[in-house]
Amino acid sequence: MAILINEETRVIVQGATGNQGKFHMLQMLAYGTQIVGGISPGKGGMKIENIPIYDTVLAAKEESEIDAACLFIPAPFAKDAAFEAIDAGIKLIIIITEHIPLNDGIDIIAFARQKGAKVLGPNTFGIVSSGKSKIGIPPNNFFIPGPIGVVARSGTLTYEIVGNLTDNKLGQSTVVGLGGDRVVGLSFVDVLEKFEADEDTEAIVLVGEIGGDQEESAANYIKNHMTKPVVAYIAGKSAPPGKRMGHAGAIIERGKGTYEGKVKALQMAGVSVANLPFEVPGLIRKVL
Amino acid sequence: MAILINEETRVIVQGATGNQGKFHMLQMLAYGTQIVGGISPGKGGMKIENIPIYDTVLAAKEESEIDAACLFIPAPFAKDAAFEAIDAGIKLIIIITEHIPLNDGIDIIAFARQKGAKVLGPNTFGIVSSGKSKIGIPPNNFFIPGPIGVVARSGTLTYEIVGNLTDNKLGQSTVVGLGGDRVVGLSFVDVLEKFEADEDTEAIVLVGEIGGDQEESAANYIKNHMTKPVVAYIAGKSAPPGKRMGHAGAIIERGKGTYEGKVKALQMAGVSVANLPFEVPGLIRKVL
Amino acid sequence: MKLFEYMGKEILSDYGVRVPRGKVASSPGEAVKIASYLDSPVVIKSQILSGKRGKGGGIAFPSSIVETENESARILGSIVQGFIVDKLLVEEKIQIDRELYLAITVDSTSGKPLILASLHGGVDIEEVPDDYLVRYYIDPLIGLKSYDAREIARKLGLKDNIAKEMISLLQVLYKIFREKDAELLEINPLVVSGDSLVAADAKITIDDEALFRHPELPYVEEKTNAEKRAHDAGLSYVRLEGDIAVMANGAGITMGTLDTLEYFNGRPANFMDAGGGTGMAGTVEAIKILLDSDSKVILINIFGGITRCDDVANALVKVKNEIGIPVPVVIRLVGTNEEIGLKILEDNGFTAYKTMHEAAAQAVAIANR
Amino acid sequence: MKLFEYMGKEILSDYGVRVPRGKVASSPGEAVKIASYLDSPVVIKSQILSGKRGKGGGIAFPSSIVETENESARILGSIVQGFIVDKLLVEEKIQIDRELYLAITVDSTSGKPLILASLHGGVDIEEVPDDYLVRYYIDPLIGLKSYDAREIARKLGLKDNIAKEMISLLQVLYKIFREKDAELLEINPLVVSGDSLVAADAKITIDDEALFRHPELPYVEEKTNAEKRAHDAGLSYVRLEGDIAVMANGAGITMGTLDTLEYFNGRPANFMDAGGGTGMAGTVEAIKILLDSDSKVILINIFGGITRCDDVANALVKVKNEIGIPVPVVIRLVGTNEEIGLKILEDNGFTAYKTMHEAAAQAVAIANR
Repeated sequence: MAILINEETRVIVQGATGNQGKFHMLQMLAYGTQIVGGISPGKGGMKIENIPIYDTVLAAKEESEIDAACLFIPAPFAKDAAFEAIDAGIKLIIIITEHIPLNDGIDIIAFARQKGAKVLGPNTFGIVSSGKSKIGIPPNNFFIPGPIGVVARSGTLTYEIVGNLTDNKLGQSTVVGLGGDRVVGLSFVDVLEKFEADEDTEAIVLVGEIGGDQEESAANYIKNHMTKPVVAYIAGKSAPPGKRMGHAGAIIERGKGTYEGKVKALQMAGVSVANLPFEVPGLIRKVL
Repeated sequence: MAILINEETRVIVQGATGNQGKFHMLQMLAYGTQIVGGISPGKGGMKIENIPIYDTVLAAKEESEIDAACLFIPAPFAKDAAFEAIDAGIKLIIIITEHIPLNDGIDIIAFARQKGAKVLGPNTFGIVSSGKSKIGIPPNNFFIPGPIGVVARSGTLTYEIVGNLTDNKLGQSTVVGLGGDRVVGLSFVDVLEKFEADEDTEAIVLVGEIGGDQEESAANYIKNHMTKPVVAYIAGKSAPPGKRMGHAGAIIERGKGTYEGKVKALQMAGVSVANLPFEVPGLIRKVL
Repeated sequence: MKLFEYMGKEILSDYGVRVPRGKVASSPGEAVKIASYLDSPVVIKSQILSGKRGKGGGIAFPSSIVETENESARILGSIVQGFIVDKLLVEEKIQIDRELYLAITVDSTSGKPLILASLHGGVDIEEVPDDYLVRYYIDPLIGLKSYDAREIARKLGLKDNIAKEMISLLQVLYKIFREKDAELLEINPLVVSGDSLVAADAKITIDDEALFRHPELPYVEEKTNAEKRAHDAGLSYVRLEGDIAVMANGAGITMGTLDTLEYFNGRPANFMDAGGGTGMAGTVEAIKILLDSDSKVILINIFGGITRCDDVANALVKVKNEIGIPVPVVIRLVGTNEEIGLKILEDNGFTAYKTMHEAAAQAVAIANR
Repeated sequence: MKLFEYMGKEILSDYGVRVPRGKVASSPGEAVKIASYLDSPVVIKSQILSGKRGKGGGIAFPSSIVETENESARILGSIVQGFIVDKLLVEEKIQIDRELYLAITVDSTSGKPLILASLHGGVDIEEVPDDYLVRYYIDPLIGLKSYDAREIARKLGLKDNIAKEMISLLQVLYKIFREKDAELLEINPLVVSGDSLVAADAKITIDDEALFRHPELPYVEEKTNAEKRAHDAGLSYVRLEGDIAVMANGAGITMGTLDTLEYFNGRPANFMDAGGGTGMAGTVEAIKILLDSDSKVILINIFGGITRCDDVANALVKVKNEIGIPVPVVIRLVGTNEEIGLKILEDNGFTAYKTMHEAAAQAVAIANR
């Protein structure tokens, strides 16, 4: 088991002939992901290492069922591509693209909700069910199968923590990136719910950051609904208010979304909060 | 029993202080309909015969549950009012208003589908569950309770036929007006399905007219899914092609929606089709 | 409201759709001027609210200025498909590599805008086999997005530049369709001309119910005088070919009344729906319009709901007293305020029937006398 | 991108929102000219990208032309809330019957546009008790309809003409919010002036990511030189106050690196996210920007995923060879092409750490030496 994706998940890559899209599509293929097609308007009919390229999502759908779409579409066109995938009935949309306008982001999320699709991102590294399937951009060699679920807002920090876990022989069931934008699809709560229900997950690492109130909601959920132990790390303790730290969401505004508030809420919910990323494996060992 | 509405259905009237709206709201009240409020922007706080008037649908909802909304809103503003009712979570919308622009009509229907609301109309006379509740404009004294379900596209013709039924002591469980516009909410099939499931309905009268393919779809549904007998009357036998007969939908275009096609389809489905409205009660007697 | 081809093309052009260069002319002189200005071979097209103008002699391809003048003179004032031609569209003759078909309309069954497209244009769309016709539904709350357009272009099998042209064109046409409240927007043929798509014809019908929000549109009067009078009075009137003038209250029951007449071998002279809440004044006007049709008998069929029987009776008496009613009137009058209405009729020498079929049979009997 | 008040008001005015008559001035002379033209008592408002200008002496209410000149001269060139004032907005003083608050923003939790409105405006919205604040969420795919506006006006308790004004205003403001890709549109105070609503202030922030589709908007540069250089190179840079220059690859890990420094009592000089796919050239530029900050030590923390370790090593060597690196560099380098990167570093006299906390501790040790 794993959450959201597994070895049977059929994936299309939108923007499959661009540099990034092509590179990562082949990386996913190498990881073992079931790539059933690439979408690239005007390039329909060509092949990339035996992966058929289609002009439209519906064209791909004529030849295969599709469970998930992974977007490497330049920001100005990402909304159209996301709508295309959602409208075609695809239920999991992973939007790697950064710098999507906020209005486009909220439209995508609203349309996805209307059609019952789940969205990771925008601005996510993707999702990995270790040893089974990877949709997104993390390097292939970081992940080992195991009982730890990881859910995070940002990429490299997650690799850092997953790397620490792997070095300590703590494998991961699924690693989920929610995305760094101010408005994203799935929330910590949505993913925690799935980890709680997943029989292969025994403990969860939550990698949060300053800004917004997702971590606070997660704390509330953990307190009231979770039986599995959760360890957290929150980035941005040292960030001054009013300064946006790279991510559109990572900003302390009007006293909201502070490090202290998040940590306090999590601790009150029984979550062990690591001071530094490298402390995470130790805390996990304690709660397992 | 009855379909769609009964004595417990709580109704608001949108456009309650206009001439038509006020008159028919009081008629409904007199019929026994549970009118919980009228909506009239800017008139919130006043009362009409003890019915409270509200500025907005949400204001009414703060004081009562609402099951259905009946619109007497002038055509240019009807879309906004219908959206308001649908957005407020009301699940049955009865749009009496005529002459609503087609684009507004299709938007209303699409929004209702998205939110899981049912729409009768635009341009419907409404719906009557005899002796229980009336939402719309038919005169109060035409209907008597009984085992006949009636579903129709147009108003006065329905009164004519219901009058004939009543004169022949054939009472009606529910009489439903779908609306005369080119695009309307519920279809014959939607309503037939409910009559088939309604234990108080023993036979159904379908009052159709030329144009569109609703009657053909109904015939198909009757053939494959209905056990109860259906009698039909179709108006417009004498109408020449290309001429719109009052209703926006009542037009034979490009050889489609003809009288002959509809009658043939219905007869193939085992429906008795009356040549003239006054023949309906006799045909019903035969199948009961 | 149907728009003339030249009006439709003006709208298309305003939105950036490619149409042949051209202008409208009301005289042979103007046509010649336009042809000279265009400085290219031209087409002359009669501007009438009907298709199939070619077969009716309403389109010409003059090969010289003299021929332009002669052909214009021939077509102007002539009758094409039953319409008198008073305007011509003179436009450049474009290179035609292929003729496509493209239309946007509303599908009643799904309640959605529907795109119809085919590589086989130029003919009546009814003649195109279903296999060659792409049908694509649009969610009206989302609109036609570029991915929809890409999918339509793909289904048509278009490639490269023509595919790109089609993708842009579809988005613009959908925008026009919605912004102008069109019921139908049809381009047939849509011409592949080199690397471009050109709208060689344009048939746009605007939703009558939405005209109030389009003061920017030209007004095209298609109604007869009687239809116009009826429309202004809130009535719905269609002229037919028989000799029994008919009025009823409601579209369905009016159709039913006509059907009943035909059932008894009568021939209705018109469809007249005197509506739900027409009132006295409207009913008076309705009866006056019926009188103008020179029928042998008038049949009034009222099942009063909103309509009050006394209003109808009073209207009839009023017309009788004001201008007289030279033909027999057969009335069926039941419903709201029935007794009062019947009393008024009786006092003024009219008799009324209880049922629709009795009244219809009587009207037919009088007409066939 | 924050817009100056006068720019915001220009947009509002373009959409038909009522704002006080006025113009922007860059000199006392211009201010006097505008005041004379307005021919009414005026307000002079410093144009800076910050609120609370009143407290900082950035707003004046001159009672004569001479005072207008003097006050303009005083404010221009002065420092208000940390900003040098180089522009004034001179506008008519309007009648103030009541001050409301109105804002549109995006709520991250629900992912929806959010209207905030209060009868208690004029103060910082944080000070308004929750009971006096109306919050109303909008479905972005449907937009703000007039019934939404009616509901907001009702919740505010507005009546009659002011309710009507509010209902129109809300629809226009939402249109602006979406069409201009605003992140925040705040009017505080929104003034009830007789029977009208007047936007007495305007705070509009445009979504940076959407600027590419708004060539019509003025450009307001708010970044420092270093921030601008970083932005142009695709980097994300924020100046902080410490003495340890930091670079990492990814927003989260960069924050984590700063936190780790502070954990060891170090003081980071900046936030520098050298991104995911920045490449050699971007990394070179990042290091150069770090060098310009006069820090005591540079900490580079790379966990290579998309980022290749050899690229980072090569970039460092390139900068060293080109312009020299006068301060110690502490590097942590793991991930993609790690061995190649480490070899390059070794060959050029750098040593690298395996873990982030070791590297951070070492950087702090050097800075605190």
